[in-house]
Amino acid sequence: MAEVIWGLATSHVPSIGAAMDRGKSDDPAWKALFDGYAPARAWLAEHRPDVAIVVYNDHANGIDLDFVPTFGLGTAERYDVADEGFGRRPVPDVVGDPELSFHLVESLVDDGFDLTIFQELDVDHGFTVPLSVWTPDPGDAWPCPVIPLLVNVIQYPQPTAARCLALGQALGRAIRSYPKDVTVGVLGTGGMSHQLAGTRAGFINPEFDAFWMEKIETDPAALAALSREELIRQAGSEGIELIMWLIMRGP
Amino acid sequence: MAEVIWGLATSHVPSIGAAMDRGKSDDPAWKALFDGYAPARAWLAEHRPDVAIVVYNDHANGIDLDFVPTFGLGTAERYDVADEGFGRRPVPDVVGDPELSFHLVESLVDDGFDLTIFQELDVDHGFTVPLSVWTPDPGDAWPCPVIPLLVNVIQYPQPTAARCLALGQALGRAIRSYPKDVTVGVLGTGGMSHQLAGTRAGFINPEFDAFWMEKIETDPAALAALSREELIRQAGSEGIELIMWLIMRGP
Amino acid sequence: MSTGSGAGRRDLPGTPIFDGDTSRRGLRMNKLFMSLRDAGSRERFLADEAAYCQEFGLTAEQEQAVLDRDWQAMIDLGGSIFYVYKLAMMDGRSMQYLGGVFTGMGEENFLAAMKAGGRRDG
Amino acid sequence: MSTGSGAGRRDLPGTPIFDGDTSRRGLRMNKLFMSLRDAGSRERFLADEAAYCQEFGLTAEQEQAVLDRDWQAMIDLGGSIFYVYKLAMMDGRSMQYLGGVFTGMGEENFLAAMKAGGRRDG
Ligand SMILES: [Fe+3]
Ligand SMILES: [Fe+3]
Repeated sequence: MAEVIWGLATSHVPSIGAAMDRGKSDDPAWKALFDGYAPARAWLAEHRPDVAIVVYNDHANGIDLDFVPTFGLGTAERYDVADEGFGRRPVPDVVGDPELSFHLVESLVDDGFDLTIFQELDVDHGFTVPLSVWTPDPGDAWPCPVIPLLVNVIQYPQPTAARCLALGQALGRAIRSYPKDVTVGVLGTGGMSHQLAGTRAGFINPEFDAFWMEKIETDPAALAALSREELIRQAGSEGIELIMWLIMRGP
Repeated sequence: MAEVIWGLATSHVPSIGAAMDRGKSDDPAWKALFDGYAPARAWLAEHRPDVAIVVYNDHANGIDLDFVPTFGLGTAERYDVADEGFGRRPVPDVVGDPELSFHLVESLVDDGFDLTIFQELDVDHGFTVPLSVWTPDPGDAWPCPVIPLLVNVIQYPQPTAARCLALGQALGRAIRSYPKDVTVGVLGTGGMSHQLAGTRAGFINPEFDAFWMEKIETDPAALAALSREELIRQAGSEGIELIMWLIMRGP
Repeated sequence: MSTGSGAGRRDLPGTPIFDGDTSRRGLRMNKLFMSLRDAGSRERFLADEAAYCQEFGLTAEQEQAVLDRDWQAMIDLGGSIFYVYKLAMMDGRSMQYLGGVFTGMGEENFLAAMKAGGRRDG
Repeated sequence: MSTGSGAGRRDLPGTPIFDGDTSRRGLRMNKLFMSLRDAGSRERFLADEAAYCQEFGLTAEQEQAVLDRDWQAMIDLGGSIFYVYKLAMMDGRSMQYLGGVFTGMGEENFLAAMKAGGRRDG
């Protein structure tokens, strides 16, 4: 039986990846951030899973707007790192785990989740930045195979927070019903409060972020009860991507 | 408030459309079929809705297998008729109803259905044959705007029959919560028992078809209880597309 | 029937199951078949079938199956019947012809069986 | 804020909502922006911006917004910020620059506000 050994969440802002790629982690502007990551990185280095799932969203790199899937799951053997318009990040392409993907698809579809299966997918900073946060120096390969779970957070209506938590719980059941004895890590990604456009651009809500950080640990159901409008009001139009943490938190 | 005024289901085998396009409806090989449709057509001509929803599946014409959405909903102003490889059918392109589409998406996503939104979509015989069955001589335009609801029936795992009925029920709620006073017709499509490949190709199960025809009217929950394997065993590997009738039956 | 399909994992004799695994194996080949909807592509394919197969990245086995019009092998190697049918259509073959191949009955007997109300199990 | 966005339908002041309606209006323009990930496309775009806009089927208003680098108009006319940003990147503009435009503060003040911990409501 497979087992979930950790769930973690982090912002995926592209500049974190760019800072690492340019060796600026120790620059004054960046040091505090990377120092903050240090304890988690040390702990993660001791707890390498056999396979990881990254819950993320694409930003106009892997898919366009012809179709907008609420939830997508990759089933490929590998996922190439996308060139987002300024050259691709100097990080390894991603090795997938199709066998676990097929199991997850079957289990989740049987459980009433209407996934879109991706047989081909290029992954962008939403996916690679969390991997870099976890593994600063991957060398030729990431520490283990990784499966992408895509979430629509950019086109309204996004899935509800409640639906995301329910998907996470079903994901936990799906993983635990996998017949192989493997360990699984789940990464939730997405920034905390932020907004990019409108007169409210630059909006940050530290009180809400602190509330979210506490509740994601102690009471995720309280977060799942927030409406889409409330999330946008409290966390900004892009901060709504926090709903992806609830999928990570489900298992 | 919008209102569902009918739900209907029919096979969408491409030869029905071809027979009509070639004026063969009165040929001995086809007459029985079209005579069978006559009462429904007469009734439908008296009950034209303001907008229709066609629940169907694509057959390698509108989408390919790079991604496989469990449920898709179109939000376009128009949907072109696909050229499936032998020239496009001489029938009108389809006018959509984006406003109702947006309402349905919001309502269904809030209700926990993980739709994939299609902003562009060419529709194939799975969509146009049911329209032709309904309206043999559309002239320049189909009788009303039509919204496509796409279902994955060709790649295993298909959505469960229970999930399809639940989607249909949610679709009914979504339609009834639309603030405009419009009438809606829902067409479910897909053949009854049939199988195209394997040593069991040509399989037909008249007993199961009769059972299905009775229960779709009197007891759809009994059909929703059938497993994917049971449906394939009883109706053949392509007959599983009957699950689309359950979405039509839900409202 | 086909050992290559997902059928073996389920108790569905004679019934190829186009599952995730099968779809992955057949992805490039199914893309090739879908491309044949377009007249220009059909022309290019017919002008040099092997080159066209290589352009789409088919495996050697898949390419051979396509060149040989080995319909059963195409299904076994990950073809979806709806996609494989695009190639058959281009060749002027009907679904009933394919049924004759898959069942081993031949087109004529298959058609006769269908006209008589279809085939039954067992 | 923008009357063109879905924001008006919800009580979210200063916050454009990229909803289905907005996405439909912006579809062609967002496709153009996404194409700029590719160096060859950026070259073609820069060689004749108007022709490139027409190739993608932009409306006259959208074309004008792109030619004028009217970032606010692009958002109002259906642009998704993640897509619009592809054009900004090509121009060597940062997200903070765009923030300066959208807020009317200018890049410098916007950056300063972000370094001070971000902006607040009201
Ligand atoms: Fe993001
Ligand atoms: Fe069909």
